[in-house]
Order: sequence, then C-alpha cells, then structure tokens
Amino acid sequence: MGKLTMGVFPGLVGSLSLDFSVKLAEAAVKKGHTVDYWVSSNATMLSKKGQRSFKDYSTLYKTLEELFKTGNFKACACEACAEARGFHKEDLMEGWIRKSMDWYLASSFDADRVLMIGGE
Amino acid sequence: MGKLTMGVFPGLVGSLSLDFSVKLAEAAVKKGHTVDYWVSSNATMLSKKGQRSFKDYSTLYKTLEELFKTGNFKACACEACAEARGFHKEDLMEGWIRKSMDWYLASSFDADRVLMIGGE
Amino acid sequence: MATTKMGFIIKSLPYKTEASRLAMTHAIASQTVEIYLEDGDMVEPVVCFIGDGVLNCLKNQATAKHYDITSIEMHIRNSLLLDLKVLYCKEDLDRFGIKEDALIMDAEELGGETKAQIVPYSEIQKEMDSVNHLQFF
Amino acid sequence: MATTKMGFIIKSLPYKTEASRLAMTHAIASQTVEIYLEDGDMVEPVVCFIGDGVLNCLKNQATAKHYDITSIEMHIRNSLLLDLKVLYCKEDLDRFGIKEDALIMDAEELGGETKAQIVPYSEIQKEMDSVNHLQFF
Amino acid sequence: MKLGVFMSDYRTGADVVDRLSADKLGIIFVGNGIYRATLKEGGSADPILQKSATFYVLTEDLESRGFTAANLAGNIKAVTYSDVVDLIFNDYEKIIWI
Amino acid sequence: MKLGVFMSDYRTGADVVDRLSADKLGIIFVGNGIYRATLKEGGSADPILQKSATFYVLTEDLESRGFTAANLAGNIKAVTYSDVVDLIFNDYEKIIWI
Repeated sequence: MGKLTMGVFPGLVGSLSLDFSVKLAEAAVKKGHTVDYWVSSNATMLSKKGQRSFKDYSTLYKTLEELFKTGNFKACACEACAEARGFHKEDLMEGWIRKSMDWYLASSFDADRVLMIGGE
Repeated sequence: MGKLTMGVFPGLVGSLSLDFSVKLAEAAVKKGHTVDYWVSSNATMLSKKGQRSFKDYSTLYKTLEELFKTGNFKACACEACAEARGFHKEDLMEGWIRKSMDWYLASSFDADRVLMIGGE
Repeated sequence: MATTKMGFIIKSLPYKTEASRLAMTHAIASQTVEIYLEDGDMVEPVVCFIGDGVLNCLKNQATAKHYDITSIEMHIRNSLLLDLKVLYCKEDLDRFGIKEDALIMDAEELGGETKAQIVPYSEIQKEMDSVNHLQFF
Repeated sequence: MATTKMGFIIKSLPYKTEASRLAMTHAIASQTVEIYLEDGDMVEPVVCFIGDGVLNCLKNQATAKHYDITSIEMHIRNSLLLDLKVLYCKEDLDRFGIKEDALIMDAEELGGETKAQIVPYSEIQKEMDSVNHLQFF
Repeated sequence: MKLGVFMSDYRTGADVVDRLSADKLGIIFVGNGIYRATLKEGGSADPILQKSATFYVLTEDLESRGFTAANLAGNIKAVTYSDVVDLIFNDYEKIIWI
Repeated sequence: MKLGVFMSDYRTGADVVDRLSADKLGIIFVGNGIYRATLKEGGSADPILQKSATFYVLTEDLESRGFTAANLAGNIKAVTYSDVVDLIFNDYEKIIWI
C-alpha cells in the first residue's frame, strides 16, 4: 500500500476538478492507501465548517467526514490562504488542520506519489 | 450620471479579474455614477467578514469599505452560493446584503450598463 | 410598463467552471424578478449557446449519478418548461458533428411545450442586436 | 539522510490565476521544510518556466504600484536569493521574441549570487526525468 | 449596436470575438488579454488586431505584466480605469467580458 | 521515466503535453479533457491522440457530459476512479495534471 500526497490549488471550488480530487482520495483510501490532502488558494474553502447541501453543489464535506473516520486520510489547509479569505481557526471543519506550505512539501518528501491539481 | 450593474461570477477570488471589478466600481463611483455589485459562485468570498491583509493578496475589502461610505455603491452576494460554501448571515462583512439571483436581474432592469465578468 | 431584454450567451464548456450553470440559473431567475419591479415591468431573457458552449446541450448528462449534482441538462429543460427562448448555433453543432437527436430539444417529459431552436449564427447575432444588455458566460 | 527532488514546472500565465505565484511560494517553502523532517533529510526544488509560463519572467512587473500585491518578479528574485535552481525555456523565449535583457536573471540587488538559466527544452526534460515528483502549475 | 468587448485572456475567446459584428466595436485588452496587444508570437501580431474595431489596453494591467505603452502598436490606445468608465458610459451601449 | 498525465481541458495544455517525452507515457482524459477522446471537430480527431502513449478516459466524466464508452475510438480505454488509483500506484511513477 502506498502514500499519495495531493495538492489542490487555484480556483477549484465550484469546478468538478475539486470533486475529482476528493473522489480520487476516496478511491485511494478504499484500496488501503493513505492520502495526505493539501488545499491552498480558493480550495481552502473546502475546509470551512458549516457548508450546506444544495442540489447544484456537490456536498464534498460528507465524503471528507467519512474519509477522516478511516484514519488513513489527513487534510491540511494553507493557513495564510485561509486567513486572507476571512477563515479563522474557529471556522475550520472538524478533522482539518492548518499549516504553512512546508507541510505539503514535507508530506511529499516520503510520498510514493504526488499529484498537484491546478484546475486552470 | 449613470447606473452600472456588475455581476461577478466564477472562480474569481485569487485572480486579478476580481481586482478589475472592484477597481472599475471604484472608478465609476468616483466619477459620480452609481454601481450595483453582485457576486455569485466563488466571488461570494469577497463578502466574508474578517479578511486579513497579506502581501500576496489584494486587500479589496478596504476599497469596498470606502465604496460603501459613498452611498453610491450597493453590494449583494448570492445567498445560496454563500451558504453552500459555509458562509452564513453572521459571516457577512458590513455593508453587504444577501439575496437570490433575481436581485441581480432586477438591478439590471433599469441599469444604463450591465457588465458580467466571468473570469474563465 | 417596460421590458428589459437580456441576452445570456453561453460560450463555455460545462462543469469545469460554474459559468454555464450560473448563466442558466440567472436566466431562470427572470421568472421571479417581479417582486422587485413595478407592475407590468419585466426582464425577458434569451439564452444562446455558441462555440464550445453548444456542448452544454447534449442529452444524457449523468452528473446526478456520478457527482450527485444537478446537470446543465436539467437547467435547460427547466428553462424550456418556463418558456424561455433557447437557441443553439447551427454552425457550431455542425462543426462538432452533433445531430439534433443528440440534443436537449424540449421539456416534454416535464409537461413543457416550448422547444429549443437550432438557428444559424446570424439569428443569434440578431438577438444580440435586439437585447438591451448582453452577458457572455 | 535523503533528498527528494521536486520539479515545479510553470506553464501558466501570471496573475489571472494564482498558479504561478503558488508554484513559487511552495518551491520556496522547501527552505523551511526541515522542521518536519529528520536531520539531513531535505526537499530540493527545481523551478522551470515553459510555454506561456516564460511570461512570468519579465522584469518590471508593476503590481505593487497598481494592485498593491507582490509581483511574481519578487518571488523569482527571492527564490534566486535562496539559491533555488531556476530554468527558463529558450525555445519559448525565442518564440515570443524575448531577449535576456528583458528577463529577471538574478537577485543581485538583494545580495543574491545565483542566476536564472536560459536552457533548451531538452535540459528541462532532463530535469523532469531526474526529479522524484513533478508538478505542473 | 455599439459594443465594447473586454478581452481578458490570451489563449481563449478569439473564436467568439471574431464572429461578433457591431456598428461600432471597441476591444479593450485587460488582464492576460494584454499579451494580444504586446506580443508577436512567432513574429506575427495577434490576428484579432485585424478586426475592424477600436483597440484599447488597460495601462494598469499592461504595466503589471512588465510592459509599457511603448510596447504597443500604433493603433492601440493605452487607457486607465477612469478612461474605461467613460468608454463604458459614453462610447458603448452593451459591454461584454470574454 | 514512467509518466501519467491527466489532461483536464479541451482547449489548453496540448502544447505542453506534445513536448513531453517518457519511456512510458499514459494520458488520462478527465474533466473537459474527455472531449479530446470523443469529438471530431471539423471531422478530425484530436491531434494529441497521435502521440505514442496509452490513452484512458474517466468514465464518470465521460458520462457526466452526455457520452458513453461507445463514443470512444478503439485505442482509448474507459476507466473508473478505482482504476485510476491502480494506474497511479502500479503503472506510473510521476503523475501530473495539465
């Protein structure tokens, strides 16, 4: 079993590229791999607690809740990207952590695979 | 003097297209025009209170604060787009309102000019 | 008593961004705009798909099955159900080799009577000339 | 004691999205990654600009003046100051008619000694072959 | 119609703008659209400049990307945000963003 | 190197992918990249399909856009998210998103 580090970057919320990243993480964890999941830029929105379900939007937070339960999924949001957007510590959805960008590089250090999804 | 209705749409936060829309609104209001400013999708982030200044990010909220003071600038965020992203009423920056999409169309009804900025 | 005509021109591919979805939902919002306006005033949308945008109009979009979200297809059917004018650019469909039977042409199964129209680009240009405001998504 | 080599390949234009900015800031974060790693372990980035991405490398980007944000130029200079390896694709520069004197080649005014290198695409391909992980921005 | 078009990208949108017809057409290069006004990729100017239109480029976006008005062909006018407001209200009736 | 490339767009990225060389190259069409595997614009298949590579398309994204595996040329294989995980860990060492 391997470790996949994913970086999820610009402009993704509201695009199906964000869904791709979450569904790929889900599929990898289901197969017994571990996934480190880093969000930066707009994708930090995914770490916001209190997201509501609408039929025009994917409810990715539900998949994330399930992923956190497995213990094989870690998710971290870029702290500065989040603060710039007005998301503070108390806005963080349960399970997430917030760090600087070096968290992502450190995760990549011993990852078997790294996938950075830009989205533009 | 005229009325400009602007719609600001997908994926814009973190792009200079969002800056364009705010600076254009500022320039129009300075010349005595009135501006109705509608944000939808990711651009609803602009209505979030508590945004912090970082040197890598434009501090657009400061320009918005000045614009609200003029009385010739109204800004409205798409309510469903915001709720989907976990922004609730209490997250709204002062000056903003939240409505359904018909607010934007109603504003366009008697606008002299309408500019919809997509950003992709 | 006045009517403001709004052209919603969709040139973007579906799903990567929310552009075409937002175009449809905002056009449909014209049906509830009266609450803000005087009696008899209205906003009349026309929705035109051009360029890569015609790829929004293919039938059998399985986003509900795979991603648990409404499809652009459903928004197009809803707009036809509400009698919005919906135009597809013939030249672009031809370029992609897309035939009418592959397209969302009506909302019959929802009880709608209005049909989408396949028209040459020149007709879409005329619509753009006639509206009060234009928006490209 | 191990080194993981990471290729940051920048193909996007500056400013419309944050892609190239984030590539630079994440590459620079390799300088502080040790706090998470064992003694002697490191992450070594190489930053390559190809395709439209070479337009990030032009001097005199006035974003501070006009938009009150740091420029990509400043991030490139910072990465040179920190001795990161920065490569520009010669073929793409030639295609755009961009000469060396229009490019950010060093961080001398910040006291840096490392220079950016203009190299043929084949050199960049070799870097991509040699790294452990690749990321395209 | 009198149509003002903001072209905001370098690689997309030309197919749509190319087909537009208007009695009076203005094309304003903003964002990464400014490369259409400044670059000669492979030695050739951007084909959109062949269109019968009045061309403008936003100075702020031009300078942010490392260019100046000196880099512009003679038929392209550098404008500021303030000028753009006047173009919108005085010169064009419909304005679109591509 | 063994390189897996996710192509996620229809209009951009081909210039970059075209230049890539790898001992083993896999191209996985996802998102709007699926149009490269399904459309014959102006009668011609997408030029990227000429590249010496193994081609895959993500079924979920194909079907979300109104196509099925029946629309694919013979040299393109429809795969699921689960298959993609195996491709990533078993078939390719470096993976990029374009």
